[in-house]
Amino acid sequence: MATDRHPRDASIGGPRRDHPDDGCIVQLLDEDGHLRQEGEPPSIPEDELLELYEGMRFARRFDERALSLQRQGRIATYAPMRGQEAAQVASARALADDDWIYPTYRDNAAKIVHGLDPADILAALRGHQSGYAVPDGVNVMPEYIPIATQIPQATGGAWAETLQDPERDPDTAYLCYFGDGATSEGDFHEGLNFAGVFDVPAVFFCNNNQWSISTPVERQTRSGTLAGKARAYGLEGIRVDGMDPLAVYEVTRRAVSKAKDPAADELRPTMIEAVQYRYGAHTSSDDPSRYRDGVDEEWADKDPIPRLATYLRDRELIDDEYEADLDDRIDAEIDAAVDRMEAVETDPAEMFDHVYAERTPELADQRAELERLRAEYGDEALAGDGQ
Amino acid sequence: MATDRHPRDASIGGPRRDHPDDGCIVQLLDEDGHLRQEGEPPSIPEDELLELYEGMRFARRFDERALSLQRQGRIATYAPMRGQEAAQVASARALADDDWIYPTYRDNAAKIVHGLDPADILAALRGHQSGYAVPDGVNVMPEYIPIATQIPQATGGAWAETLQDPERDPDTAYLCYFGDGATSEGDFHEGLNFAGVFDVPAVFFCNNNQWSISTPVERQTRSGTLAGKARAYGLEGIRVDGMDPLAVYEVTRRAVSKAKDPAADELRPTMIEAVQYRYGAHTSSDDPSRYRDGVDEEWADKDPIPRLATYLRDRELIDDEYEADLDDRIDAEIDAAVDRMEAVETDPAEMFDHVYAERTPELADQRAELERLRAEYGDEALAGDGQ
Amino acid sequence: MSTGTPQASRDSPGGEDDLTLVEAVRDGLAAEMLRDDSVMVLGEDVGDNGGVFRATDGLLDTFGEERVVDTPLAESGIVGSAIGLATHGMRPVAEIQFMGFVYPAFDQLVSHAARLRARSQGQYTCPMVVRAPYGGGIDAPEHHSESTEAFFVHQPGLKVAVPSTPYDAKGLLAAAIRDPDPVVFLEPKKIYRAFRQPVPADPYTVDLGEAAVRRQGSDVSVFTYGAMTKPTMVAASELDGDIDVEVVDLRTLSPLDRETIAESAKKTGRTAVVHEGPKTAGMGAEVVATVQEEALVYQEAPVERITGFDVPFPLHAVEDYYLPAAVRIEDRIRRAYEF
Amino acid sequence: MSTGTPQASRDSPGGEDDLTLVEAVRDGLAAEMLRDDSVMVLGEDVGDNGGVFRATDGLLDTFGEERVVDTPLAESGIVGSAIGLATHGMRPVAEIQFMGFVYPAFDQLVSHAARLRARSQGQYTCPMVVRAPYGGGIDAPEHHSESTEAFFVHQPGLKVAVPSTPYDAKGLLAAAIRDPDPVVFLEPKKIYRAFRQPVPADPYTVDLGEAAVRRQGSDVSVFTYGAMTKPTMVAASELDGDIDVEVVDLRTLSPLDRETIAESAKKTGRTAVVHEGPKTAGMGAEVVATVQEEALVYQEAPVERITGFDVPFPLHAVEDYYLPAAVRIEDRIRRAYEF
Ligand SMILES: Cc1ncc(C[n+]2csc(CCOP(=O)(O)OP(=O)(O)O)c2C)c(N)n1
Ligand SMILES: Cc1ncc(C[n+]2csc(CCOP(=O)(O)OP(=O)(O)O)c2C)c(N)n1
Ligand SMILES: [Mg+2]
Ligand SMILES: [Mg+2]
Repeated sequence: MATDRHPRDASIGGPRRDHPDDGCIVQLLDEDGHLRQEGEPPSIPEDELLELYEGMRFARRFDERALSLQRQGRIATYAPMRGQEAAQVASARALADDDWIYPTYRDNAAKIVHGLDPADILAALRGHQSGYAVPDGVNVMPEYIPIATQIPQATGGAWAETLQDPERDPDTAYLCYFGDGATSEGDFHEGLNFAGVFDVPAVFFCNNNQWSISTPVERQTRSGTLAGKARAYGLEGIRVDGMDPLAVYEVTRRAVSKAKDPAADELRPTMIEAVQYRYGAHTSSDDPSRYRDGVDEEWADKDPIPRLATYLRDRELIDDEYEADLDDRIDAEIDAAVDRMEAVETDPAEMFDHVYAERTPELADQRAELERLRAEYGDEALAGDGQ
Repeated sequence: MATDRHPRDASIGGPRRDHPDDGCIVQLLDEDGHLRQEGEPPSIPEDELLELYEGMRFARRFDERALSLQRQGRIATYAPMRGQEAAQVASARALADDDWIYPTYRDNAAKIVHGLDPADILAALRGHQSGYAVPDGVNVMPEYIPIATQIPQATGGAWAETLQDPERDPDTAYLCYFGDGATSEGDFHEGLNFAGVFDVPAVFFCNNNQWSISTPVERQTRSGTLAGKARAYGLEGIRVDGMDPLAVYEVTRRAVSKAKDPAADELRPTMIEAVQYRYGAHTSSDDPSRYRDGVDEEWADKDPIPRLATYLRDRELIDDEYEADLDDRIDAEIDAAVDRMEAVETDPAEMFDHVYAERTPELADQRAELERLRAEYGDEALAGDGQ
Repeated sequence: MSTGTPQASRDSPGGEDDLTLVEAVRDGLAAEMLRDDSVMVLGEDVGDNGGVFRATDGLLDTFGEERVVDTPLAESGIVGSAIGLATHGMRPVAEIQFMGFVYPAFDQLVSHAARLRARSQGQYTCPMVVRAPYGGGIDAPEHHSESTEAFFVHQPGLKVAVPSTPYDAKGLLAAAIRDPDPVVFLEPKKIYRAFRQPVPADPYTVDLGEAAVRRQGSDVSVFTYGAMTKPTMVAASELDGDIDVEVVDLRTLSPLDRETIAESAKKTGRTAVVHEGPKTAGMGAEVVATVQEEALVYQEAPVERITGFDVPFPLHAVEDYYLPAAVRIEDRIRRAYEF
Repeated sequence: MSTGTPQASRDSPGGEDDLTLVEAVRDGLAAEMLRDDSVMVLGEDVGDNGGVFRATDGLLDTFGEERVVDTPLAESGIVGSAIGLATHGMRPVAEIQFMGFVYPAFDQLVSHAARLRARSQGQYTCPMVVRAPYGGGIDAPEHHSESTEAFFVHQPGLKVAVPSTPYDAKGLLAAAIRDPDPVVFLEPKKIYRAFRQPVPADPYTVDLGEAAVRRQGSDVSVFTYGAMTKPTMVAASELDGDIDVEVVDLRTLSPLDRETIAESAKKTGRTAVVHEGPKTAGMGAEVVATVQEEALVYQEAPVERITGFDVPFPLHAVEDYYLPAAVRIEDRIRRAYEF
């Protein structure tokens, strides 16, 4: 793999250094959108490069639209991903369709790339449970909000893969997303430790966006890096410039392929720390001015979208006309998703539908009670503004 | 400090290697009881050497007596420490009286060295809650049975030390014991991470006795060593031959002194992995023949007591007469403790005494109910064999 | 430890200000931190950010980094280290960002905080508070609307308090902080800013373990707490003239004020209990059991349990149907009355 | 997945053997593992050691390391990875060594196992079992005598079963394993080896959600489960001739068999509930609430709650005083009868 491992320079950020190789971070595309080592272009096909670019552009636009839907009261709390598009899109594109992802509330671009309908994401944000009902054939778990809880579950999912046919290498990998803050939770520790012990085909993908709400990663831990924590489980930890889509793509592909078919002396799981920055607020309820002064220029300069745009323009893969057409396509797609979202309705009685496979007598009674109340008093009285 | 760091040889045991310095283990006394580097005697005063020896001899005898009390039905489940005496006694002796220990069910020798009355320990094993009521001035927390839960608490205790007078270095350190199995729990991770972030005067002392009940440490984690896990928190991790009392003593002293007064570039907390072996069963309810074939000779050869005995005999600090006298003193002390234990009684109504500082009306009613039942039916009927 | 330089937490010493519930929480924290240097606040984003609901707003500036501590994202670490702090001289007030995120700390709370006094026969104690916003009704994301107070009420050794007014929020919180035992302090976030009430600037306490009769009535007694107090009061006024409803705000769920419950139940003979948590084995069951143990012979109707349904809290499009609404409460009060 | 080579889990196919409760658990595990290749067992010391109570004895030899897995010492890891296994085609049976050590996994159980079906609207399901020995009475160390089933009963989406006989242990466990939803399966360790009962060698199920009337009676109904069934039966016989006691073994606590409770309560008009967990907000409160909701007009006496006290489980010297003893049960049955 054509990566350029170079000692971390301060501009890449991240906490203080203490392991010998902590300074290494994989970067292919520099901040101006040029390959760090000309003459060694990464082996990514052109159509894939365009997919990466379109995925990131879609993500950024989705984010903007979602924030404005939130301001209009059409969806509730939204966690923006601006600045983090490369990490999400390139990691998800590095997967095969059959691979699984375990996303968080912030990984909407990854979910979309891996097959989720943006309308479903928006519907869930609008409060409709059906938005979490991932369609058949789309290998995405419903997003995880309790921090780090997805990690042992992703380990378990990946483990199931190896148990169902112990004779051969699994052909499905499990990619688990989580943030820098999540690395402090006990579930991170237990999940990665199990992954090592049972050698499961999992990739633990840490979106280190430098912040856990208002808490900078430097206050999260005294570890030299987050990737370094992987060694506590005997696992390979690797740091990548999370705002470099080419590097993220390559590093993730390698990790996924190792998960499915490791060399004799390798364990399957990898932890990837994708170093990046959250340009926006933690969520639409957050006011970052309380704890930071805007976005440092050094991070602003790393914006993944202009970087890949430059790379593609230099190679004449895109031009102004392409960009304008792409804008239109994206807007049309999001408009349609918003329309579909607004058509979604939830019958309140649905809350009794999937508690158990078979409704218990008690739940049947409670459901009947709700239906009686609705019939007797009307929905407005039960759930109107008077509440 | 006169330690001899040498590459791990297979005979020292421990899981596979992956960090550059994982192979290092501190050992002063070799398995024959000779200093590894003659000419460089450790700076441990003679009376301290004798205290170490007597502490270990007491521990071994206490263990034997406790097991026999258990077999006689005079105490309940007992977790023996045979083979682990050096780690417990030498680490506890490395503390000042004001330092705190957070022990587990297995750390009875450490508790005794740090001031707990053996009779209290036995009383608790006999089912009397008063055995957990550590006397004033003895800085020992009641033993922890839920694995690893003491770790964040020890961090908190140590943290309190620094908060009460933020201006100066704390003069009290907190030593937290736990086993190899405990390193897999989330509380280990969260406790050590907090300790690093808040730089608290704590020493995390892992008694790696190779087993967590029937699970060997190799199945607990793929980490190269347990001490290596400390780095995930930016902390120093150090491996010591836990069956070498001199090395344990020196390593612990250094960690304690760093906790109280670190150098400018040091963090206060340390994790010590004391590599040792549990010669006996996990507890008196356990049957190790189900999962292992006796004790390997390599571990049997490391028995800390003959090692220190040789060292002391070589220096003419002890002789046969001393040993015989010591036996008598220990037996007398344990006999007395057993007598005191057998005099302990618990009034059943005491269970209502310390639930809250002030008894709630509901608890007053429940207590009265118990007292009424006792008066009406007698203790035999309520709690006799018919139960 | 000495008491810090006395310095009013607000501008009107001796007077009172109109505060919202969340402002009263903040005010109560500030007041207790001023009174006692050993009181400290720790949790996720409680410092610069002032807490996601601003309940700790400004405390960092006033009391400094040692006493207002942003922690790593780890609830067992927060509660576990708070226990260590509490056993060693501090009075920690730990914030859990939302009640739905207290579960990683469940072990530390039920296995240790709750038992340290008993297991050490009074030698070690655990004077700490765990604060958490709880409950639904604010269009929050999944896992942000939990109301599982029954878990904590079931654990001996813990106390559980739930204010429903700004005045009580400050006073109960002060009592919780001064209490020598661990208290789970649940804040009804739906009414964090719903209304204001005069709150004295000086410190005061509202005793733990005492319910408050919010409305006298002779026909039906309704027991409730927290955010459900409001729709219950609405239901009571709606029924005014028709049914004379007594509303009892339990305020402390553990220890429960059985005496006030019994008195009211004996007086009216008809009772109901309202809470947002799931019905089965919830707080309502304990109230029913209390009523029938203390007042069965006075009971003229079954105790109505008006509660959240036994389903995972749904996403917010239909959360209003999950939560007991005033009309649902009225309906069931009428049923109790007409039984 | 295909079904493994059919091979009897015991020597008497078609017949039956006298088994203890813990042997029946083992037999049930073996039978289900034979029936369905996706059933696997994981937990601490379940392999070579066969579990600290030998409930998984011999399974490793029969089913191999892939299906009988010794895990690292980490309960959230065990339950969390079991959820992942369950959502991806396996039927994991996770052992928690003692109920007192389930709390580190509480978050995974209540936030995820319980809700996966609802949150994904049936798209993902979580067919798993968490087994744990529970309860006091065996002179165990601290934290080894927990009986906090109410925590799990309060959580929608979980089921909770507690056998009191070897026959039920095997049958309920089989039903739990085959159930499409997560089941907390609590084993009364006090009676793990207390008596034997004929248990069919062939697989069978005892349906979840159905109580069993263990003794017919007309004067007082007593509801209980698990290890408390025995002292309750003793109390009933002691009172024989004097008071005619009906004993109902609830067997499944969630979903609760409200119908059987109501029927029995209506028949006798006088009821009691017996369990070892603490009283306040315990399972007893739910039974009281059920009785009074379904049968208040038949009630001639308050439902007696005969339970563990609201104190941390004491060390074993006095545990017999904590646990409801037959004579204490008799005393309160008499009180219900004489009310
Ligand atoms: C167990 C738990 N504790 C607290 C929270 C509240 N919370 C939501 S997001 C967040 C910060 C997460 O930071 P990080 O893991 O870095 O992910 P990011 O939001 O930056 O993507 C917190 C504390 C939660 N959701 N779950
Ligand atoms: C949270 C928790 N889970 C399980 C247990 C049951 N248990 C008691 S001791 C033990 C093994 C502990 O191993 P280790 O940490 O190595 O300590 P050792 O007993 O070897 O000293 C287990 C699993 C427990 N006490 N607490
Ligand atoms: Mg982050
Ligand atoms: Mg061990």
